[in-house]
Amino acid sequence: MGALAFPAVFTLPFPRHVMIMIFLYGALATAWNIIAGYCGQIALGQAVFFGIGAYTSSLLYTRVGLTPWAGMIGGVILAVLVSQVVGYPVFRLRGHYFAIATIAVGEIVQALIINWDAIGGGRGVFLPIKRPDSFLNFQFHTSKAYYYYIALGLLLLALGITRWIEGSRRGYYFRAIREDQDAAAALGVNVAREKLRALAISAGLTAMGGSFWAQYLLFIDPESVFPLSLSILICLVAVLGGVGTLWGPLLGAAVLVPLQEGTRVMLGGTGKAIDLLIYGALIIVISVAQPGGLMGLFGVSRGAGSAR
Amino acid sequence: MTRLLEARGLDVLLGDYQVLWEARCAVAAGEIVALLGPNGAGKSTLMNSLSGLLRPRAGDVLFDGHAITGLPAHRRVSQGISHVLERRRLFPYLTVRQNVWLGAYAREARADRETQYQKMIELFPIISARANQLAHTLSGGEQQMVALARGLMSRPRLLMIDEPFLGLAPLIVEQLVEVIRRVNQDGVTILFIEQNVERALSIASRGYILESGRTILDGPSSELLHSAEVRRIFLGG
Amino acid sequence: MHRFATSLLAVFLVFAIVAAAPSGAVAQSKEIVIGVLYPMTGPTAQAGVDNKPVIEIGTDIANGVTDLPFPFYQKLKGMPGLKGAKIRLVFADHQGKPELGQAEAERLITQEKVHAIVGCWHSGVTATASQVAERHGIPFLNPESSSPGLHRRGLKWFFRTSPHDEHFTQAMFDFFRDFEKKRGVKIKTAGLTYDGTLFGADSGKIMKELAKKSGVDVTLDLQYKLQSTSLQSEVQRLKAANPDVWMPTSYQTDAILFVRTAKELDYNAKMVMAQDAGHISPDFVQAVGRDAEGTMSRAPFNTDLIDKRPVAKALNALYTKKHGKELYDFPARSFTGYMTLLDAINRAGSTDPEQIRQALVATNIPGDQLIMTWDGIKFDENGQNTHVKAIIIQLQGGKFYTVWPWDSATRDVIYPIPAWKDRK
Amino acid sequence: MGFVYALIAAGLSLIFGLMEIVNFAHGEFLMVAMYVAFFAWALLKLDPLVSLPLAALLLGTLGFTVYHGIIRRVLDGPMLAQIFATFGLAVLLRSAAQFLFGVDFRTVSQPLLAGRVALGPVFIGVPQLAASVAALAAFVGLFLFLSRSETGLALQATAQDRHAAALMGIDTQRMFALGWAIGSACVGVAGGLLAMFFYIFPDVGTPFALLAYVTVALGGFGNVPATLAGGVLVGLVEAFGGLYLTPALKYSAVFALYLGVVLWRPQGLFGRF
Amino acid sequence: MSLLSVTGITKTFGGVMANREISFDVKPGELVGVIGPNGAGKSTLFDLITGFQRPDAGRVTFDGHDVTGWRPDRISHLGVGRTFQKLKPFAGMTALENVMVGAFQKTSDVAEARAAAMTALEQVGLGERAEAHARGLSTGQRKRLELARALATRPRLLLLDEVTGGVDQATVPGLIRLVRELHATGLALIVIEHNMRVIMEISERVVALQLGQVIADASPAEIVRDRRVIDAYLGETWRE
Repeated sequence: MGALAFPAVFTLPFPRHVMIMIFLYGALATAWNIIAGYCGQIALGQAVFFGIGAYTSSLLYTRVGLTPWAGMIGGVILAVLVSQVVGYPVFRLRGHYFAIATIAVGEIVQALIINWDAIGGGRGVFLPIKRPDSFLNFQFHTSKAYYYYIALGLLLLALGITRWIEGSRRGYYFRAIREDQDAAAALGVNVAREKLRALAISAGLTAMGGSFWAQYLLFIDPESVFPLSLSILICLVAVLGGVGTLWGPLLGAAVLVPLQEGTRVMLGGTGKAIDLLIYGALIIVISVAQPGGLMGLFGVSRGAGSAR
Repeated sequence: MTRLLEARGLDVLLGDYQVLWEARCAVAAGEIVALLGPNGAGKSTLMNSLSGLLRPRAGDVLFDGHAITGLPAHRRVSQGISHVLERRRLFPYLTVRQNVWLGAYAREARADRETQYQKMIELFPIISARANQLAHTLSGGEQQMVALARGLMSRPRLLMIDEPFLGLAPLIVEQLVEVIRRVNQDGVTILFIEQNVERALSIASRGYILESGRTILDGPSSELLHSAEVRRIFLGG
Repeated sequence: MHRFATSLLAVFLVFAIVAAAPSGAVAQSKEIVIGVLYPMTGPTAQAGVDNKPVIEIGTDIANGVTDLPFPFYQKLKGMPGLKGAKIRLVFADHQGKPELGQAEAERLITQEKVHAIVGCWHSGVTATASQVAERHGIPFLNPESSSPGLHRRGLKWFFRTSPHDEHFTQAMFDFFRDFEKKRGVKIKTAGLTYDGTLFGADSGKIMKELAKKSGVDVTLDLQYKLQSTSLQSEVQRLKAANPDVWMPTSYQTDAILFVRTAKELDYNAKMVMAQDAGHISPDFVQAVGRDAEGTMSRAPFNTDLIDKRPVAKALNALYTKKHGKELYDFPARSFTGYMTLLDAINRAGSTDPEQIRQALVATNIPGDQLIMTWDGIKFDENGQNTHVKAIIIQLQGGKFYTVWPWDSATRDVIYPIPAWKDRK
Repeated sequence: MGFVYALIAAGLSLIFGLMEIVNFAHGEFLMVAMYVAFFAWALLKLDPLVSLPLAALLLGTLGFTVYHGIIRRVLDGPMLAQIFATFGLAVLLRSAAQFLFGVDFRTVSQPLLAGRVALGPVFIGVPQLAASVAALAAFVGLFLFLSRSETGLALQATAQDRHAAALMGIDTQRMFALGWAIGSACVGVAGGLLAMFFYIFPDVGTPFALLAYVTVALGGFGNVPATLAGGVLVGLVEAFGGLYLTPALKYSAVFALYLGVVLWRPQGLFGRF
Repeated sequence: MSLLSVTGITKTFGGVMANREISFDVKPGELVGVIGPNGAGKSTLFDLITGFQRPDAGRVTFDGHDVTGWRPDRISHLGVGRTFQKLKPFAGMTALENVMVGAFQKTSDVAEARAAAMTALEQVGLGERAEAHARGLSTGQRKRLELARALATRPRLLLLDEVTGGVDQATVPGLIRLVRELHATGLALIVIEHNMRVIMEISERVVALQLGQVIADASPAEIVRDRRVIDAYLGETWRE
């Protein structure tokens, strides 16, 4: 496995950082793929779960002293709970009404967090640096390799869950719902319940990504972990690679993250936004030329067309 | 008898699915012709290919001797083909008057718009009675009349009507039949789709019968009316 | 699938090779490499775009290309401590995003092999980027972020030359007290407006704490959303509460909209005391300068001091020539921080991080050599400059003038601010 | 503000009604319009109010170009590809603006109209009032165009039944392009009006676009007159939310209103499907 | 004891009465045909029985349970399967996967579901196309696919909406044979069909609808002689 050996070959932190970002965004997009790609529900509020994950583990760590690993699990639980409470009414909507409703939920949650003084409000949370490196504290300052492997683990977990879903009854139900809700219901699929389950899985994985992020950056605030732009970026990564396929979201991350980092590194210091100019143009070109996502280039096509 | 419209060898796909196989039909100027066949036989698909809403994968459509196979729908209107879709398909949130008025949107038809509109009011008094009502508030029969008027506004040479009597009460059906005859007498050739065999053949002079995407039978109404084959197709036994 | 996996691996590898290669030449001992990390794109890109030229001027001074004829700067000419080593700058863009700040800091340190980092303007980005520097043991000089929490994280490698919001806010209340004495007016109630960012929320919090200490009653406490599409209701509420002083904390966007809305809704604040940022940016002054007449702000620097301070005047000439703009608060702070770093490197006589750090700790720059009105630069154990001094400035006739402390003042305070109907 | 929101949203609604595409670059169109107004003022000394036709024209051209250059090519693609394409366009326009105009905040100072009027205890700024009136007028104009003119009727017809419209002799492709042009022109007018009192910079469109999506969905996608109601409602909730809640939550109030409405009526207030 | 009993159900869409006080029963193992011209309300009737629409009035009882207003999936679990007039294949999934969705109602084991689905596919004669994507199948094959999907849920009552509509002439006899075979296994069926020949051939009883009302409920032999039915379909001269 090339991915495992990568840190040994590339000892510089920056390529490792890019790989970590690829893994993280790959995992987030894979999580989104479960609800959107397989289950066909185009939710644009993933940042809510990401933020919940980040805040739960961070607050449990700074206030209670709980290891971020346990906090991560706490975040997953909370995110799943929130996903069920929010999902239940919102899943009644279809199409653009649904997508906009998820955006609305995301914006409301972000505003509430900003105004919630007890958890720092707009000031966010600083996580204290603890030395030496400790697995328990989820902090590694001497080498990025640890973060690398944790992110890789997260990605593999997301891919594994997706793989498992693909191969189980659940996956068949999800895809049936994406293709035709009525036909699925006629075959005895409890559409509302399955959608909630898909969202729960997606939310849980996304929350883990949030906890990882908080430990990686050691600083979180509502602007950086709850923004709409994150929800949209997650969606873009998956769509770019190809939704409804196991590897598509990862491929999207593997292309988009280096592209973003690369153009910024090479052109970003000019203050002229040339990097974003190229980035925007590329997105348009890809969506016109390869509307089913880059996976189409490999002859793998999944019915993105039916995810309407 | 000159052939106003002729279609031959039409293979038509809807999405990935083939619906017509070498379908054909021909209409002479001045005729009333019925397209018959059970549900799903491909009647509407055939008509949509004639009006240009669908592009056949193979085959030709000729109008007045010219090939129009590749022409988009809006250009065929200018040539004199009018098509009233199944279930009327009025613009639901436009008024009756606006609906009818739009029937003469094509450049060629605009000059005579006012006179043609007056003619339509004569033919369908309902139009002036309901002129400012939104189309979706009309009853089925009223909608069908407005749809016919809209279709006639472009002063077509060929009027194609998809299931004009669908879901209508017998009294309304009779009125409509009367109108269709009058329109025909005014020189408009008519092709229509109908499920009720006898009703269809009592209006039409000839009929085509489609089954499972193929034209399997055609002939004068009197012949078809007593055909055992027709009975087999529609009633079984 | 196999073909796919192979291709994916290929993409990774090609990328990794590209990313691993340092973009510049390999660092030589004769070169001092400094990473400059600012927002160059995004909503606050102006800060980075305006700071870049002043950093370049500072570099030119040290590299002997440009002359600033004052002892402190002469001393740095040609970096004698390192026997004429040349300074090379590496600029990076963080777009105002903490995660990019972290990534770029990491890249600067490990790939560009910078010996020190200057940045990042946004407090949130400074927070993450400085942690990276801490991990790698690279000096991080922060010339401008004002979030008070930043220097309290127990970082060894973090140095801040600028005052932070507590200093600044304290100055406001000190001013109120002085002003009450001087003019015999009462400033008893305050109305606060601030946005939900780290900067806004911090400022709001400190203002409330200090108001309590100083016996000022906060009668209106409004947090609003960054980049609001309308601020009508906010201004209506200010108008209804009508506090003795309105104390806004805003970025440029909302600051501009606040003034315009206040004008439209005829809100006549008697006194406006802003927390820097948006309210003193050139955009703000250019856009609504006349309408914002009488707006006061805390600041570490003001353009009218340029004429009072020869150092500032000389630098301003260079800056205007290079960038076509007058020197103002952001580049002034950026320059001060940057030169402090260069001074430390020069004294360290080495690019070794630990030696630079020790030199920074020992920094003691006298106030008269600065373009700022501070008492000088000297760091405490947290890396915070203790010799800072904030000034209070006021917009008069479309320009900011220093009005406090009284001894630095170039103009007298306008109070109360004339009502809209009485203007012009 | 409600009327301005409504006008911004009207363009979005029109485009959606025609071809069920949500233009995620709508906010950037608004930004471009504001720059048009600004440069007309800065270079030609034209007040935004005077340069409105110019803004409308240029934006209309932009919309037309975007339709033919991009949208037509993804029209038959999956919904996600459409979102993706317009999102890319948003990034492109925003960064192009920064590339060309820089990041400075621009404002049109000393507009033709200034001051305020008192309506009882409430003051309204004259520019805002003028913007509202002009937005309302533009809206009425749009409405009249759609319901009275031949082309407007053809547009409506295309939106309501694309196939039936084609059978009237209406070139639906042309109508789509026209829809983009007109929808964008609406944003052009709205941008020109906003420029009278709002600051201008490359990222200015985003918060407005977000409100526009909510406005459109609130009224019901594709129903242009209902967008007006949606816009006014959003404006009111924003204003009263700001007055009686903490202002930080006033947009949350708008979003909550949207959620409440669509959960009660999944097709929006006046949705037609 | 009837398996399904429909009592006085009425459904109105925007002023149009699609179903008007429809009542009829289906006994276990019975095969009932439903006929009527386009727009007579046949598909609405199916939607009301299977829970896709909620009746304005009236009751639907299946196997002793009052299922009026139940969700479709619950009704499916009780043993009511259906196909749709407007075909609703899971286009992006293979034929086998389509049918497995149905089979999962009785098992959560993938291998078991696959086996059951394969059996159902073979039953409808689609065994060879198991791995083909549903969007690549012909209309007739998709009809069979929907049938197999419904069969895989092991229903006790199967509602077939237009079995032969739009299907290649050549495949009609095969479909008829299939329906007969299913009936022979003891399954109760309600079949909407336009092809009168087919309906007469297979039905034990025929319910005729017109304009939302039941106009006849009798044996096929009686139906072809029913004046109102002939009027509705062929016209008066066909009366014998």
